[in-house]
Amino acid sequence: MKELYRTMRVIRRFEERTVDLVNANEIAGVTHEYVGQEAVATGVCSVLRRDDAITSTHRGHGHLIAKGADVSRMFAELLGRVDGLNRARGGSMHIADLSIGVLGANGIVAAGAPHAAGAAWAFREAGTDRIAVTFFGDGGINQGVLLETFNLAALWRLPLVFICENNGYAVTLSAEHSTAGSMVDRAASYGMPAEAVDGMDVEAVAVSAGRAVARARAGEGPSFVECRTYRFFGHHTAERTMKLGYRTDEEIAHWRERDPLELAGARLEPAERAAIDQEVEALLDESLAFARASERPLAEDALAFNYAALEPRRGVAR
Amino acid sequence: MKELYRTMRVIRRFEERTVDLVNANEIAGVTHEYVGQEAVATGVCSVLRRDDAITSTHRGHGHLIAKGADVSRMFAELLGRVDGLNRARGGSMHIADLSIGVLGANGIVAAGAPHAAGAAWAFREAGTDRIAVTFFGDGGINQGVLLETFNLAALWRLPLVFICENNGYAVTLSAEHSTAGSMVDRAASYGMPAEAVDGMDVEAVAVSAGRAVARARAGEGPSFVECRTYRFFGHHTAERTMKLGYRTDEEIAHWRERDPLELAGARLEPAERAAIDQEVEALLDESLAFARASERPLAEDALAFNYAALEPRRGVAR
Amino acid sequence: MLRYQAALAKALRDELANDEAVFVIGEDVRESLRGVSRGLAAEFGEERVLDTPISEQAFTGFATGAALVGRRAVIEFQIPALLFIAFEQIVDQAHKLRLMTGGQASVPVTYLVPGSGARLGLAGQHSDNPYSYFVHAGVKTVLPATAHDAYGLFAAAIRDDDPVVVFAPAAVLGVRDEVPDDPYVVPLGSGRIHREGTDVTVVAVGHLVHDALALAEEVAGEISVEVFDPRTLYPFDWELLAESISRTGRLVVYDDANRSCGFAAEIVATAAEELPLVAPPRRVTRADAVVPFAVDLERAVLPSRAQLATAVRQTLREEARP
Amino acid sequence: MLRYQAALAKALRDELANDEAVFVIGEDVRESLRGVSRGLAAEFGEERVLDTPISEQAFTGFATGAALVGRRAVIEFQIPALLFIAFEQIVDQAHKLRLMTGGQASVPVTYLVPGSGARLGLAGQHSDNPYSYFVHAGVKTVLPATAHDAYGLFAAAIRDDDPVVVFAPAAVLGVRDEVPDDPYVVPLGSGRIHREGTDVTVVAVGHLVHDALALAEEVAGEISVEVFDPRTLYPFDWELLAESISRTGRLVVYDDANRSCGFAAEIVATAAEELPLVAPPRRVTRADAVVPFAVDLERAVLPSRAQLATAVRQTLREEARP
Ligand SMILES: Cc1ncc(C[n+]2csc(CCOP(=O)(O)OP(=O)(O)O)c2C)c(N)n1
Ligand SMILES: Cc1ncc(C[n+]2csc(CCOP(=O)(O)OP(=O)(O)O)c2C)c(N)n1
Ligand SMILES: [Mg+2]
Ligand SMILES: [Mg+2]
Repeated sequence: MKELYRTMRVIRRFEERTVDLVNANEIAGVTHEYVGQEAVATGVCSVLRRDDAITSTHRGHGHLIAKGADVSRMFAELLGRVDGLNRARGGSMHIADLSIGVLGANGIVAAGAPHAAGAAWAFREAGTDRIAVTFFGDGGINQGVLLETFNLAALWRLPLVFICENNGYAVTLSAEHSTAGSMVDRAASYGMPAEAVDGMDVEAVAVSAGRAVARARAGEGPSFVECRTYRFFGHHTAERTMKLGYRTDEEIAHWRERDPLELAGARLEPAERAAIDQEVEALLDESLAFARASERPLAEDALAFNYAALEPRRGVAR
Repeated sequence: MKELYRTMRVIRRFEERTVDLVNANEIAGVTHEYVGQEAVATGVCSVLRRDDAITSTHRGHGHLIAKGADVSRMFAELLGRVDGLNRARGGSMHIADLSIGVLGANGIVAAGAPHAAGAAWAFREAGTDRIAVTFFGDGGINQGVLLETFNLAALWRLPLVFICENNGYAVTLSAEHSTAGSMVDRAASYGMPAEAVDGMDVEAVAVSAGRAVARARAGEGPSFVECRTYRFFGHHTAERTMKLGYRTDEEIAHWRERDPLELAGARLEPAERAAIDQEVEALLDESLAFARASERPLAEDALAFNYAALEPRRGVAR
Repeated sequence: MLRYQAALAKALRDELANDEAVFVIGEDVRESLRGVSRGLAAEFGEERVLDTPISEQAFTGFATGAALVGRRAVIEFQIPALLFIAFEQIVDQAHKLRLMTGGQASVPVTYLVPGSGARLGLAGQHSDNPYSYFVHAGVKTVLPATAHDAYGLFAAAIRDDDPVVVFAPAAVLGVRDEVPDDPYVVPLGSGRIHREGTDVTVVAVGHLVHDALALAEEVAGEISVEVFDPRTLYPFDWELLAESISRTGRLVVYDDANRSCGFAAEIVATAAEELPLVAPPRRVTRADAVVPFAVDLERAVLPSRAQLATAVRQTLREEARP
Repeated sequence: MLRYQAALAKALRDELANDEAVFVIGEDVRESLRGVSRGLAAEFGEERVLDTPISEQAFTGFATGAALVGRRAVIEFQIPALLFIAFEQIVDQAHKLRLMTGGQASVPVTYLVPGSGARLGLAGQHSDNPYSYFVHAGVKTVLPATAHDAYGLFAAAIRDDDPVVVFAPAAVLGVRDEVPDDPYVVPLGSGRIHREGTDVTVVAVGHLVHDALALAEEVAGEISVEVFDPRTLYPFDWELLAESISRTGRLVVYDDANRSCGFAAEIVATAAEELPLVAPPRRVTRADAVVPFAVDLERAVLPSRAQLATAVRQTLREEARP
């Protein structure tokens, strides 16, 4: 529990600091905050091994932290520095760490699902018991590529777990207005175990995900878990200026009462909790300092990493 | 019943003659025979009105005939003549007759499904009770675009009927090896009525489809019908030379015992049936003669019909 | 004076008012993140402004089907990459249906991409300028550079009976211009000379039109630059370009799309084949590279005014090859 | 002597034997309609030859995922149009992952399209030659013209650590050539001069290489035609073309893809910018048109040897413009 709380706390504070950095123009572009959904990434990744793989989304910071990514290098990535996980080439939407099995965040909804399926298959064919998890949102469940992947995974009994983070909205469209039938039924119709779980309760998530992971590891095929959760802030950092009216203050307040950090924090001794909070703050201070000290990449290297090798490289005179 | 048998007989003999024409090189390219599946198109279209819309597939001749297309102009299309339904621009895979609501055959599996959904929506918004039907195969049920269309149709309660022609195979891959779970469950999970029916029995198909069409027309939303059927010949006319081993002779013989024309023909008086057969032969003789007498299009018109209007048309000196 | 984005919004509103067949479909179009469809659901009814699930293939095909039976669809794609997901439904279905049905089918669908190109920090999957793919397919493709043209070309696209892709570059969404109150169209296929010149024709695309104008001003004492804005990439206004080149004899194309087989390649190729150039033409384009996240890296792969200046000077120094 | 198709099959077999990481995935690849993977499931096991449902987006992404964790995938696409469905997964995912991850990801996937282009009577959706889209995206793109090169380039593509699209034109699948028994590769990015000449360089693509050679033979008494086969469209062998043009000074590109923003546009554009041409270059390409069904109509939109002859003669009559 301490470990789970600690991870959630790192995610929460990482995101809050990230928003500050975006607002201060230290981070370019936009980021999609994970605040409110910490229990999902944390619960799921708590039952994974380092050598298992995940695919993440546009809202990916939480997944990376929970899978064990180095937050110093995450900050460095967001700040566009050479020590970033992606050497400043990816930024928030593409942040990845293949060394710990994070095959990629993704700017395209649900596009990572088949990658996880392919990795899961490769793990099994190699004779290992490694498994893969793919994260996606309630919006993602209406993407063709995901639905096709349900079929491939079930047909080939892949060691794969589908985690749907149902935070109620795809940008402004509510899950109700986007999804016919129930998500659990939809997944179950492919013949895989499917269930919904309270996505604000990290332990509940860990239990559900744990069952799914155990099945996958035992060669019993894929499973689907819908985690019911909520994002406390806008779709992305730019939404603040947009004044959109798709959610009521009451609804937000209602979900904030079930803040996953408060639910988990209440299960700790106050002193224990305070100590963790303090330790996390120190970690983030240090990480951010590391990131800020890291160099910016050189413009002359802008073409690096496009290819493993490309011969001949360019036009005649270029 | 006479009418149903007659339509099936037209389809059967149209297809048999078409194969001869392909083998004689009078028809270019390949065609996908509908032989064995006649009861599906016939049963479904028998409960449609002329002003309802359908989208068809690569295996589309039967759908067109059942929807009421002029077989003379169909033959003319396949022979590449100006009196063809598509003025010789489409051929077998794109044959269409918008005047009777055939929005298109399609060379791409399941790609017509969202077209039918859009048409169904437009019909409803116009305040009419016209409906749309989309045909697709067992292979099509694993295409993302179709699964997305299930969701749109159910979500928006479109007056749309999904007809899955499960003939057991997508080219060489059996439905068993392509589709996890049951097709009916998959469709039903979107919250629409879904059922399977004997696709060799034209009356059974008409009853199931009739229920679905009535629901759509009454504003009760989409339905799904899986028609269990079989194609008696290869995937397309070119398969004959390929010697593929994916089906056994026993399996083919087993299904041939349930030939939809024999099942329906047995319900007619022998004399009645013979008269229909004779009449159909005469119709096809005449139609083919019409088609053969039609002119070939002029090469100088090759660029016509690409655009409603395109100004300026081409490069400076061209 | 209207902002470009507001001009798009006005065109959409006017066309919805003008023709009951017109409807809008896309993700979040009721709330309207980009403002192009803001308020339209309230004004015209939710049945003419459809928020869809994240199902690009299906909703793109849905627009085709509605168009086949008499409606006129406007699809808003939230980001350019969504065109890749709907690619088959656009280039292989909507675009081909008229020919394949021998002229029976009409597919009046407009695909609006409000926010194409790079915007500092949006990285690999949100920075594409994918218009050249549609030019290659032969799909009508529009890329207005000013608010005035944005209004007129968007309206023309909606009224056109064929599929038309309209790209609104991210970098010009805020630019203001005079936009008449009364409805008007800018016909598809007509280019525009923003500034006349005698030494060299610069064909600049989208937001780069403004950049080319700035350069023309900068070098005015030294070089007389004609700034040519195609406005419609397909069909392209060859006549107008031929006239321009007959005056200047020199050509530089300034284009923020990938270089290989890009729009600039087409202009330079046709010019080399058919127009009376007195010196080799030049392209200033994006590198053939994925756009990296860090802003210095991003800038390095995008075409720049400095590169344009170099190319212009270079072409002026050169003569036709012997 | 092996047929082109058999050379592809041999390359696939040799690479499966050579490297356990290699696997094949696609529709009907076990029965193998095109013969490229016939017998391989029996030889190497079904777990290395995967028949998939009709789910192009998912199985293309599946290959990416397997590649990310160490496998090497070969995808067979039954028809070229399937690339449109998988477009996002290829140009926006597989292709971009290396850059977006800052070099962490390696995506060795080969996309084989055995039967690209028109084949009399396959009509609008089965006759595309969509390679220029991939060149624009910057994806490595290969188009062998002979059985020898088909073997060597397909093998090189499979061994390459990046995504590579291999187009096998329908019109050459049956053409025979000497193919050595022992494994070899033809390196990506190297062109080939099939016939030397001094008057004009014809860059011919895919099956048109054979057509260009036939024309060169026909006109040999009159004109000395050099026939240049790029073999790899991206990256292109500019060095070799520069050499060729330095000898001939004249260029005609003969390409069976849509004209606008097509591969021929890129060659002509770069040549016009950078190579010492003594006369305007020419393109002979497909029209920007959907391929119609009737064979006379189809022929009318495809590039022809007669058009090539005209273009060659035309370029010889012309001088560099004043
Ligand atoms: C395929 C695709 N369509 C649309 C978008 C634009 N977009 C980015 S995030 C998003 C909403 C995603 O909703 P959901 O899957 O529920 O994830 P959440 O943002 O709620 O975490 C949309 C529409 C995209 N990136 N990819
Ligand atoms: C999206 C797509 N993938 C693959 C193909 C190649 N192909 C043509 S028909 C076919 C099989 C279709 O099977 P099914 O949907 O069951 O229809 P059937 O042929 O049995 O009538 C395939 C794979 C295609 N045309 N479109
Ligand atoms: Mg969501
Ligand atoms: Mg089938």
